[in-house]
Amino acid sequence: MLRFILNRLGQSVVLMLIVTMITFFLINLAPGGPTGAMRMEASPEERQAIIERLGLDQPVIVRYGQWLGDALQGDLGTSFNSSEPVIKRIFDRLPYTIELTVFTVIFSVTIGIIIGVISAIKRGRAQDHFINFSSVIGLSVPSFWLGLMFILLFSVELKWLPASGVGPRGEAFDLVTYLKHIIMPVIILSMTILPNIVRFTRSSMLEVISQNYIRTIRAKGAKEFIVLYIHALRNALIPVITVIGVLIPRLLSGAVITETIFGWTGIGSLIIEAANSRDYPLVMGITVVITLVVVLSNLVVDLVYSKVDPRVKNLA
Amino acid sequence: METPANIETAPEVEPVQQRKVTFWTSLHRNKIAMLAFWFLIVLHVIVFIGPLVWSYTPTEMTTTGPLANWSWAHPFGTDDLGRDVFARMLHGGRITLLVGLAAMLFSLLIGTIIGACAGFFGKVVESILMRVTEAMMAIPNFFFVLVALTVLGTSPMMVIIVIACSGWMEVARVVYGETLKWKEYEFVEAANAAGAKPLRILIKYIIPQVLPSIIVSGTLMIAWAILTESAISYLGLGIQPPTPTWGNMLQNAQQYLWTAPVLGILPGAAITLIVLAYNFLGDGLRDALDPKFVKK
Amino acid sequence: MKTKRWLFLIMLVVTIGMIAACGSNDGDGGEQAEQPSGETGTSEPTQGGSVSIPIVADPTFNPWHPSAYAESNVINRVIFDGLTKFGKDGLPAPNLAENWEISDDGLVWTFNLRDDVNWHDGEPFTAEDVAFTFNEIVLDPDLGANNASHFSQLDRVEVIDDYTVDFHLASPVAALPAYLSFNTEIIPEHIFAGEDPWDLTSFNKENPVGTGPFKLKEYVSGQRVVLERNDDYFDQVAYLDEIEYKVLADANTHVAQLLSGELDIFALDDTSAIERIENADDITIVGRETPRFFWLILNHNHEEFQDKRLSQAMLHAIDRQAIIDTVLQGYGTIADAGIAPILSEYYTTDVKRYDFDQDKARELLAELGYEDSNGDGFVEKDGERLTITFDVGIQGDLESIAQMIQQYLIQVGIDVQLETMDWNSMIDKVVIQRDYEMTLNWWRYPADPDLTAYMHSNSADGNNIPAFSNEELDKLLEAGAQANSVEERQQIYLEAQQVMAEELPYMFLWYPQEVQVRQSSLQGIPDLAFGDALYYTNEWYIEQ
Amino acid sequence: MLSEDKRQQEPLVEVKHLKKYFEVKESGGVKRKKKVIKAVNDVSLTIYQGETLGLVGESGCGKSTLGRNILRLQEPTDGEVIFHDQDILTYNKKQLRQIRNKMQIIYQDPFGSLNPRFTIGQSISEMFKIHGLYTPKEREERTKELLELVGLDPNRYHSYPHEFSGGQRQRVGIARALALNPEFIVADEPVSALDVSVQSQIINLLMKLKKDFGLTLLFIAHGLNVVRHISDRVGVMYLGKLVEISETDNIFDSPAHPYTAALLSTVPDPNPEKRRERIVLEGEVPSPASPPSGCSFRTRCPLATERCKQVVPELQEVRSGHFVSCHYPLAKGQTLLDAIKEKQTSKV
Amino acid sequence: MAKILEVKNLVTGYRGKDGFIKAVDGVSFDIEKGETVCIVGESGSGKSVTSMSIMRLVEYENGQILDGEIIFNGEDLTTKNAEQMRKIRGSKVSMIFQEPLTALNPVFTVGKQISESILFHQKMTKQEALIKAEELLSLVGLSEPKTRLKQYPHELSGGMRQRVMIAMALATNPELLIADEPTTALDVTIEAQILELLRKLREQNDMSIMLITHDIGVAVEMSHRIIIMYAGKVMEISETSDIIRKPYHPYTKALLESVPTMDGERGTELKSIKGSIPSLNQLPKGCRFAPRCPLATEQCHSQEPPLVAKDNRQVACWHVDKFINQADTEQGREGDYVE
Repeated sequence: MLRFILNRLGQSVVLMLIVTMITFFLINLAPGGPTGAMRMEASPEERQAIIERLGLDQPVIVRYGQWLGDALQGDLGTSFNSSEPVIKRIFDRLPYTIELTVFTVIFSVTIGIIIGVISAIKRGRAQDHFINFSSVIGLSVPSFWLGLMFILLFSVELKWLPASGVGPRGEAFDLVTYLKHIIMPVIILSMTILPNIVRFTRSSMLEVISQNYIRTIRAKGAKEFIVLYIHALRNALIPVITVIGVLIPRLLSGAVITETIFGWTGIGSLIIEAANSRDYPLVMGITVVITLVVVLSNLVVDLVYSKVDPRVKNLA
Repeated sequence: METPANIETAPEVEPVQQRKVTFWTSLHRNKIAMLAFWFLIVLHVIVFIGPLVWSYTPTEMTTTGPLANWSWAHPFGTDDLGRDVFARMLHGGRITLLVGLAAMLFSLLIGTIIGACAGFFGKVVESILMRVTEAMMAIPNFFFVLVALTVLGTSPMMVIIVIACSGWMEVARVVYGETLKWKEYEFVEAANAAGAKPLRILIKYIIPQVLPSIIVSGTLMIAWAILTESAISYLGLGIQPPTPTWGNMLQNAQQYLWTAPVLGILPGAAITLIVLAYNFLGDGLRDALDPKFVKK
Repeated sequence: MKTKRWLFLIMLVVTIGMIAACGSNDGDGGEQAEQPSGETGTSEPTQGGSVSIPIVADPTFNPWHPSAYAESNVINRVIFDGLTKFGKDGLPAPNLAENWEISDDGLVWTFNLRDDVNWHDGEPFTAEDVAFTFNEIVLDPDLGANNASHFSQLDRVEVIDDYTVDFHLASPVAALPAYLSFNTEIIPEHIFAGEDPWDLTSFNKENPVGTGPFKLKEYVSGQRVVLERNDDYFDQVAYLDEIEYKVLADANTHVAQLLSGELDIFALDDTSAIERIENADDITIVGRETPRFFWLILNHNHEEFQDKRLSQAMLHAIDRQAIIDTVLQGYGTIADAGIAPILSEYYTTDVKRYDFDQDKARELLAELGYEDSNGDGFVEKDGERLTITFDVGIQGDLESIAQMIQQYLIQVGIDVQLETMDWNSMIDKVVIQRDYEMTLNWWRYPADPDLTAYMHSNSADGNNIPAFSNEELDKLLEAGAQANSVEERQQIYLEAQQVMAEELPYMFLWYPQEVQVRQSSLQGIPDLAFGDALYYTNEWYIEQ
Repeated sequence: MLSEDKRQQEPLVEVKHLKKYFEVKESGGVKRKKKVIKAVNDVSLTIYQGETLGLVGESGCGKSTLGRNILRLQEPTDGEVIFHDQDILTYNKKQLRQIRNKMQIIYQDPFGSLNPRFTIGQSISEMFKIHGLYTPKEREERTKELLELVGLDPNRYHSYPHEFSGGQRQRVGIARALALNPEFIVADEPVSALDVSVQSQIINLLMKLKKDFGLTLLFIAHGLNVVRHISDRVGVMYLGKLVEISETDNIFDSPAHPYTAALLSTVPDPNPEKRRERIVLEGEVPSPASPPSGCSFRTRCPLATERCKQVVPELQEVRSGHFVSCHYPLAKGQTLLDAIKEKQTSKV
Repeated sequence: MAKILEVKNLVTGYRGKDGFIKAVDGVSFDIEKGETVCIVGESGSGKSVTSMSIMRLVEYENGQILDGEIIFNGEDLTTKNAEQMRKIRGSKVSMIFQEPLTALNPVFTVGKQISESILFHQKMTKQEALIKAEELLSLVGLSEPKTRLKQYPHELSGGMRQRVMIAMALATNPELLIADEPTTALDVTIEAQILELLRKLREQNDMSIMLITHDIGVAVEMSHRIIIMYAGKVMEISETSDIIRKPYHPYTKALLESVPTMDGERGTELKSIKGSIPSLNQLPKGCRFAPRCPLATEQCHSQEPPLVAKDNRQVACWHVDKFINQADTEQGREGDYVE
């Protein structure tokens, strides 16, 4: 088990190295500079002072070396924009994104599986067609557009839900208010993965239903309920787990938009700020952390998978 | 007794019905996919011919003034700067579709080459290419697009390249998987046994088998590229005005959601419809190719 | 739109008439553009309540920090104090400095400081703090502090006694008190001494110590900043319990939350939603003058753009009023020179004006030799089309304005190629590289008519982005900076404005008004732009 | 008699100590442990000019792998394959391509062995194209001749594989293998996927072509009856090893290896008159990833002793032309049942 | 002997795009208590569909019994509702399938799957069911049954899996065991083991076996009677010994002769049947074997021969008499030679 995890993490290091190289050279070779040095009124001397202060007068390759050296020691540098450690800035925001995505995953997986199973069982009937059609629509509607419409309807017209923000935290935390804040972002973010889960569950279920062992179970005289919900579903859900792993990067992509629409101050809105203000250390830091999140969540998915599917050798 | 020759020349009782139902007949049976197909044809014709016919240009400020309502002269009214929305929809559609098509073609090209080479040549080539693919997949593509466009600028060409560069991995994986699968087929080995060179095997034996999957990926890619373009436009990072695209029209319109909702509804609906059509077509093609297709 | 403007004017007249007649306000929301709601509120100010203000990003609690932008300014000017502040009459008013005097040669300014000011941590405020702020931070070239360029003529600040400082200048700067009121807050020496002022995150990001009417209570990155009343404030203690700044990046959200009552006051950047807000019951919209002007420039480093007639032709070609009406919803005044109406002492319309007259524009172009000889709709000279690349950064309304300008210029035959780019790239290309032909932007400046930084030929590698050079204007600007009395300066700047309008260092477009929106229950707001009203948060209160 | 003749025949292919090891990653993908599977484990055999050598064994015994490695369609791990006095394992890729026309392969799966996007004409004439033979017109003519030769209507030149039945497709596969006039053909279970009623057609065709063209055939199959029918000599494989090889009649009438004997006894035969004494082997074939020590068959062998556990038996000639790798080969005429009884009595 | 199963004029179809495709078209036969009956046929002959129809499993796979009766122990299964049928399946009639890997649920242990099939039909605790399962596993000859119970199908070899399948089928002492090509996917040596096991179990448990196979050799070794099917029709039903000695149908004969035997002359041309098996949606008119039959006449091409009794067997051929006579006089001549 431990060896497997270490092994996977080892592979991830290589992967992360490629990712950081791509990102670092991409952002550093582009025109423009950190916003601090890019104020319109700043004099050339002021600009120079800031550039030197930030060490941007050195060649890119040297800076990458330095960055990598620091990063390997766990130091992701200091944000240009706020002079705070990048780690702090990210961890200020990351919980919100995790909160949002975890809720979304829970919501999408539960709802998605239920709908997908219904669709598969009612194959070819009206319910199935409706679900199929809806999920393609779900895939096709731009989520930002839908988000705006939601705000327009539920916040502006009906005034049921707050248009944005994460709601009060700490002492002022209040569950009802919190749920009111999170419900629209979760639904909108779900639109980016829910249709996939529905479609995948459906096809997985259909695939399983056509398997020989389902015939065997029927031949043994099992009730149809047991056939579908004990035997078929159990098998059908195994591939769904891997799909969740695949969908995580997509979910994080969707989070950028969702967080922007709903003022959900997570990592998604931070990357926009970081990219816009050319906060190189912050961009790099977010890239590293996000990639790590993806890698780790895939690892978790694999571990879960190996627990659920006996065909995968149990991790000793 | 019959001679061997006339036994075999005598018509066989049957040619085994091996999925003789081809691609097109199967697609034809899928009503939604066909509807989507024709809708797309019509839409593309309108969008590519329309601007040649329609009298207004998308950037000129008409004398009608801003935010005018529906009229014969301006079937969709005018926008905040008094420009003809119909003309903008036509031109915007053209750009949007071009971006979608070009990004799709470009990412298919990258994805196919990388996937096919990794799958076919194996070994070091495979390791390197698939590691890069995995690395790219681990970056949520929107993060990549966002950072890349922020720093590289937003000319249409750049938008196309960046979208393509962020989306080829899925294609590469599909092609890689398919290549691995087909590589094991005996007809490929037979070609090898006949002494065919690797490149010939790849191009004549493997790529043609993978092509249907590529086509399916292609249709779904367009849908994805259009959505991505409009999403980055929503964040103000897409193709910039004055060039209209449905995405930046929508972005511009969100300020007017309350006062002139039609400005937002039109491009939003257009994007949704076209993405929907491409998705339905892609699904149809996929089902036509393999009724038991499970992935995605 | 036309009718709307008429309605607006009628309303304005009626409202002013009513105020004049009864001296009271019926509290009707909507378009009470110049209605001085603050002073004439019907109720007495009461203690308590909280106000919500949107900011678009996380702030830095240090006014000099290179990363402190607009979102920080609106907080810092509440937490901290400058020597002066923006007066309700538009002139610099006393703040930490009770009064000031200038030496005859104009090179030494003496400020007498209040002796009853304590920092939020209880330490007394003294002249050392002032000297430290300027000598160690503003004047340190390695730090690149914000707005340091305003003090390029400052040699040093000398402590005379605990409550007196002298500012020693290299050359006279009449605008010094105005500069000192513009994001120039004093920070505590007892905390910063010996520290790297930019890396001191315990102050800059966590626990700022100021002298202002409110002090920091809570800061949650990406969420909000909550300030609480400073009961030890040297001036009148504030009525409000708290001011909450919400971090909300999206302008649409600001509007939505304003409408839902979650936000109380801010300056509306995006005027397109104004109609919607007008329809709401409890929201007041007011237009406020600000020391800002929008401009279009041609790069004077390019020889073909140096002839003023080209600029004049362009100004004639552009229907500025139409743009104001369309994009700014009418909240703006056509600009003739750089000095905005808010500087009422100096503002004048008695200069050369450029009406929307495209025939005139074509004439001027023809004078320059640009004529449409091949009938393609574009003008040529020596067979070469007049093609101008138009670089615009993406910010606020600039894109929309640029698109309209492009269309107007195309109408007179100038082939304008609009290139929009993100702000950062624009700064790099236009401001740093000076690699542009035409661009569009605005200046916001301290409340003083001294525009040396923007137009003087000495500033050509600074904020004189068009690289304009005119000896006459240079001389006038120098004289204005050295003149000591308002009367003297009025005369000089009148003349300067005439030169500006004639020579067009910038193609002046308009002076935008700030569209201030707020809940009608919020009272005590002085008739100032939102940013300036923040100097008076101690006077704000919620009507019960 | 027959064996004497064979002896004097020219060897066409000589396989010496051929080994093919696969490294396999454990399935499941989570815990990757590499295992070495010895699919072909030190096999030596000779194929004489003009003969049909049958190769039998249960699934996973390495017979197909052996066939492919002889043709170098897979790269053998070790060993020699002498073809026309040259070790083709030392050939570079170009040389290899050039001798491809002399050695060909026929596949089991008539569905998978034809490019679904080529017409059958293209599939066959592709062979000429690859070697740059003939003009396009000649190619078509030659292809049509080949189609006729294998009993297909040449007019179906432009038909696609899916338009044919399994048997017909197998004929196309045979035509393709014949196109370049090979000397040596590996037929890898060519009839296993076919229905019985079609199977015999293909067997007949193969026998006829072999005779007409003087081909040398390595016929791989698991159907013992088919192998017996078509082969001149037969080799038996078990777990990557060649355990017995001899003339067909020797193998079938008096098998020397206990495995062969047991195998033969269990074949269901519709001929009720010749019911043999059935010996059902116990257990299953061990995984080639962890073969037993000593003789690989010992775990299931009714005759196995301690010696079998310790010593790997070598392939040795027990009778003229009859090679067996067993410590206790059956004598001529001795049945396995006899041997078992003998063993039991000797123990007692 | 009493008849345990009687199939009368069974017609089963699968839904195609233009209505039903009849995979089994008017099949009648019976099985007696304690008897092993083999259905032999090539692909597409309808032998599997017949078994699936008896189990009424076709309905779950896009098929339907269109006509006929399936009388099991005197009750017509075609009239049973789903719940009644469920109670019969796996308790009185059990079935084992061809691919033992895919026929077992990969995510449940062997123990769970066997005990489950007991619990579907008998009231007992899970513990008791597991004990019973263990007994069953040793009954089918699996070593270490206790360990096996906790294993998953993929951890077993092909032969072991098939034994598990058999154990599962035997869980409730069925009266009839339907084995659908139980050894096709297995190697010869394992096939022999499984066949041996089936034989043993039939004797021990006194059940009837309906064995479906394409290998006539297996059929001969295992069965009392053989049913020869071709393209959805029964061609011939006969005692095994009779059919081997003397087939009454040209197809049976051809089938027997096209297989090389273990003791025949080697290297000779095999007798073979020309052409190939018709697909179900392109069936010839008349006798389905007619296009490949050397005896076919005009009548064969136009009219379908009924299955008629003849000398203690049943044959569907217009020319039985002629065929028998011919066969008597000269062995093999009428066989059709291809190349």
